[in-house]
Amino acid sequence: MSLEVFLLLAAALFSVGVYGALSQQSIVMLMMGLELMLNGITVAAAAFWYFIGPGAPSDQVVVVVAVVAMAVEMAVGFAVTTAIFRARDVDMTDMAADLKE
Amino acid sequence: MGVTHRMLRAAARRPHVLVAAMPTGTPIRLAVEAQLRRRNWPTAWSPADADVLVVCGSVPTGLRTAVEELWAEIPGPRSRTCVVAAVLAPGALDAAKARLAMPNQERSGTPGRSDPRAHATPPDQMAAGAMSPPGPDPADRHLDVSPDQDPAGQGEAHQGSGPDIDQQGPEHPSMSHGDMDDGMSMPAGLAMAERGDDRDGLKLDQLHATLGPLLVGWPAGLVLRVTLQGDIIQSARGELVGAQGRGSFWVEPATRAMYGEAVTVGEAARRTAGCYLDRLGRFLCVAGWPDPAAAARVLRDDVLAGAAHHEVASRFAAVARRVGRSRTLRWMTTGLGVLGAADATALGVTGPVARAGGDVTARYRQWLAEAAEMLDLVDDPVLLTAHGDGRALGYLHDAVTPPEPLLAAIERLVVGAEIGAARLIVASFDPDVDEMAGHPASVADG
Amino acid sequence: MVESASLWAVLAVLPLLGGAAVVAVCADRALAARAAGQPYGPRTIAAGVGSDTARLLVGQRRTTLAPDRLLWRLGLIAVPTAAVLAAAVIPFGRWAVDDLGVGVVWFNGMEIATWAALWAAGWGPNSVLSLVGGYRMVAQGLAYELPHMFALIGAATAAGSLQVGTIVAHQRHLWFAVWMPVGFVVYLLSVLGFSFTGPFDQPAGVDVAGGVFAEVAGPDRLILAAGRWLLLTAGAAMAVPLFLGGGLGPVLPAWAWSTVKTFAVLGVLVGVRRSVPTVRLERWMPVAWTVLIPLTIAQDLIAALVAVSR
Amino acid sequence: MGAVAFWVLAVAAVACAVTVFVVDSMARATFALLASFLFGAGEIILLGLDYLGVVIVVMMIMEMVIMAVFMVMYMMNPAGLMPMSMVHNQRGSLLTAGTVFASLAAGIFLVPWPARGPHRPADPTFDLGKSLMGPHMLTMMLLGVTLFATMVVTVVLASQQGRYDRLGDDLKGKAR
Repeated sequence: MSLEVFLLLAAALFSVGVYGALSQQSIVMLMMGLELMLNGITVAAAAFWYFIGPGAPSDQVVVVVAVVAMAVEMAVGFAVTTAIFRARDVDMTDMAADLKE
Repeated sequence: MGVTHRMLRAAARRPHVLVAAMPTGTPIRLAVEAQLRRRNWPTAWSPADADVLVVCGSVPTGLRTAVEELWAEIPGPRSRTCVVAAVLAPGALDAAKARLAMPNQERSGTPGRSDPRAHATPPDQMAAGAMSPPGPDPADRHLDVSPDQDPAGQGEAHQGSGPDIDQQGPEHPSMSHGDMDDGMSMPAGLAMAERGDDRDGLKLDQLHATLGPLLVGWPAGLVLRVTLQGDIIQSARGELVGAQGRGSFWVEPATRAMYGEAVTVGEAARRTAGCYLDRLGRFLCVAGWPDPAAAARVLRDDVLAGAAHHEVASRFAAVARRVGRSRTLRWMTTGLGVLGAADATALGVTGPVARAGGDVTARYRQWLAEAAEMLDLVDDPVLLTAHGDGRALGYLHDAVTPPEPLLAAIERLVVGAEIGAARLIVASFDPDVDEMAGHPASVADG
Repeated sequence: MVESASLWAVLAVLPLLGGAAVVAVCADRALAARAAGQPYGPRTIAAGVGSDTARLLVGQRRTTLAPDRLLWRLGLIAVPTAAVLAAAVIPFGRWAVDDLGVGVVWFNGMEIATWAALWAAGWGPNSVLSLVGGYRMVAQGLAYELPHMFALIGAATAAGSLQVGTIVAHQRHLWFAVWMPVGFVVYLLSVLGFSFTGPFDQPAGVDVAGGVFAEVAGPDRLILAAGRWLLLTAGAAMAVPLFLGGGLGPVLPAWAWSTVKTFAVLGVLVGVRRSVPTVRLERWMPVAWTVLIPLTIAQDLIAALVAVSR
Repeated sequence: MGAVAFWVLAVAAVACAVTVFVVDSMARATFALLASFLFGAGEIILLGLDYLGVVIVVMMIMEMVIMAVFMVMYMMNPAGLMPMSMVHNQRGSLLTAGTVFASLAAGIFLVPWPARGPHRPADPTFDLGKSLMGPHMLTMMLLGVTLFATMVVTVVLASQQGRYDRLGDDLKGKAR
């Protein structure tokens, strides 16, 4: 185990998340991509804490912030989806964009 | 073989029984329930948990489909029996148990059925048989799966697919004759859901489901077709199936008296008290309170068997106190299914529901009060004749009232209720199909 | 105080937990039989449990149209698994499988796993009643979870540790149940909640023909039913170190005290289960959020003040 | 032992992450995402951060169950019974993701990380708590405020009714 392999794992999770966030039409699926990106960030922060940080808890705080960010992102995401769904009856980003016109 | 055989024997020692109550089968159901209690056989809540299907009473045309579907959903080893008279209950149960212990019984399907494989096909998507799907014919439902295909194989075919009950449009064509090539390919014969307005303005998916006619604690012969969004009922259409116009078991002594037979007040009161206790038992069962429900059933059987007033009065008082004073039960039922006296009159509702004139709480308390009054009369030797005290006769007679107005009230009150609340509302009305006036048996065939 | 036993102790968890669960099942059935006027001697009850187990073992599994078999099975198996994993941090007298530094959070996590498990178990069979049962578990979880967490936090705050062994050690003089009664009661309620038992059995309610149980038969049903009782037992066992001083007590050895207290809590829970009708979630949710949450927060505040002043 | 655990968890985490966007069924996608998080949490526990690992387990199970509920509610075809494609710009996305991964990987191996070597403080949970209540108090407060704001905003966004609608027009009615 070394810092590099942990970061590689984090990068892989992040990249899969990027793919999801870019490719998915459904808002909910898109949020799954975002969550995966944050998952990568938590793993990276934990690895930094273990291998680099001189016992400083800052990296742990980053993990906490990432977890909170996930919760907030999900809550806001669902609220927005609900609002759009009610108003426009769609749950797709493309259609939501079309509605602007 | 030895171990399997012994396990089957051990398993069959205490089979779980699914009781399918038919209209006009009330005395048979009571006999079966008493037998089950004596034998210490548990009752099942759904076909998945059942070993033995006991049909109480002859099956009217309108319920044949539902019974067959229920049977098809029971996993093996299993056996079924139809009890057509109360005295036959012990023998029928014995026979059903004996069949259950036979090795390989479940592999050969039901004795006496022409096509055993029909039972090996996976049951339909609707739960519990109780929720019998509104499709026209149960056989059609199995057309999607060829009988030669075993259940596991069917699962392979849909590997990677998940369920979605929200999307079952029961009216989809593939339900009525498996024409899968019709339009879009519907996986597993399930259609996409329709959508409809809901209370949050979200227009979510709708599901058309059927409550009854064979649910635990459900009034025999009542079918409630509901549109669900989530577990909220958006609309309900009821139907009373299997009426034969013979009159309810619960008012039979009073009816005989009206025809001039010599019937004592005690006999009629006994029957009426039994009616309230039976209702209470089923209501408490639906309310998730099995112990007082069991106590009410024991009491009911004792009262109907002719126990003297002093034998049952204190036990009834204990049950009534426990149920009547339960804060939790009151908390769960207050404000549920409110039918005021004026509304009751407008709908033509009579009997205990009208006298209670309120919510579910008011109704079960009304039963408790009236059951107590009736229990005071059980030893009354005075003859009850049509020429006697007319008021008393009417009173003894109207614990069970014509079910159509009750059904109308149910249809109105369950809208907006969650399934659990709706079950309580239905149990608190408890329409009795047998009191449907002068309906020929053919009405039922819907 | 509490030692982490070596890993072989994992093997002891299931028999111990299972044994206690079987006793609880028997007690429950005896109460039911008594109410129905049936014989309820120990032999009758034990024979009933035995034949019920046999029939589930030889019974066929059930299949439905277009099930999500993977999630269904995973959900069913996850229920007993979560119970056993949760029990890993519970000290039995002086031993626990692993007295984790974050034992309380671990227990909480395993208990929450039952939400996912039951939702999947309800979703799997593609059936109305089952799915309603699964959704009810999620709603129930949302109702009991916050009060439950605050109750756990109360015990952890008072001991200044998330480690179960340390929490026990802090009750040397006075049980937390004595001066944190609100937390204790709320904890017991949430045990009934996460084991979908007793008044909180709507996910498996009779009104939906057994809910998550509606479509499971044979060995699957045995797994789910066993998981339910194991969860109840694990919850009861965890109440002992959290609020009742764990294995602390005079005369008897620690393991005996743990056993006695666990059975006492189990007895109370089974008694409540039999004597209260089902609590419907639409009525329970407002109470849980508007009454229990403030109460437990106030309880935590007191715990914090006590911990700080010490 | 540790290395084996790392690789098993890592492969499982990435495999589940990919599965999220492969399966048709929304329920399975959600549970695959949950599995990915659980394996990620396993890695974090492997690094000695027990508390954070278990907290991620707790949080993610709750989040994903709620997510599953919303998925089923809003998606047209939540069970994936009817195969349909719900992606746009798949090529570009794949390309972007690949580029991101390549550049991150390059960075990981090119950056000369300070080699302090692995270390474990006695009680990382205690460290975290102390820093959140001490030097990082501001972060903690911000998180708190953010969460509170989120609650308010989401309720306002998602709710159709005003605050008093449930009371009816006369403001006297009882909540449903």
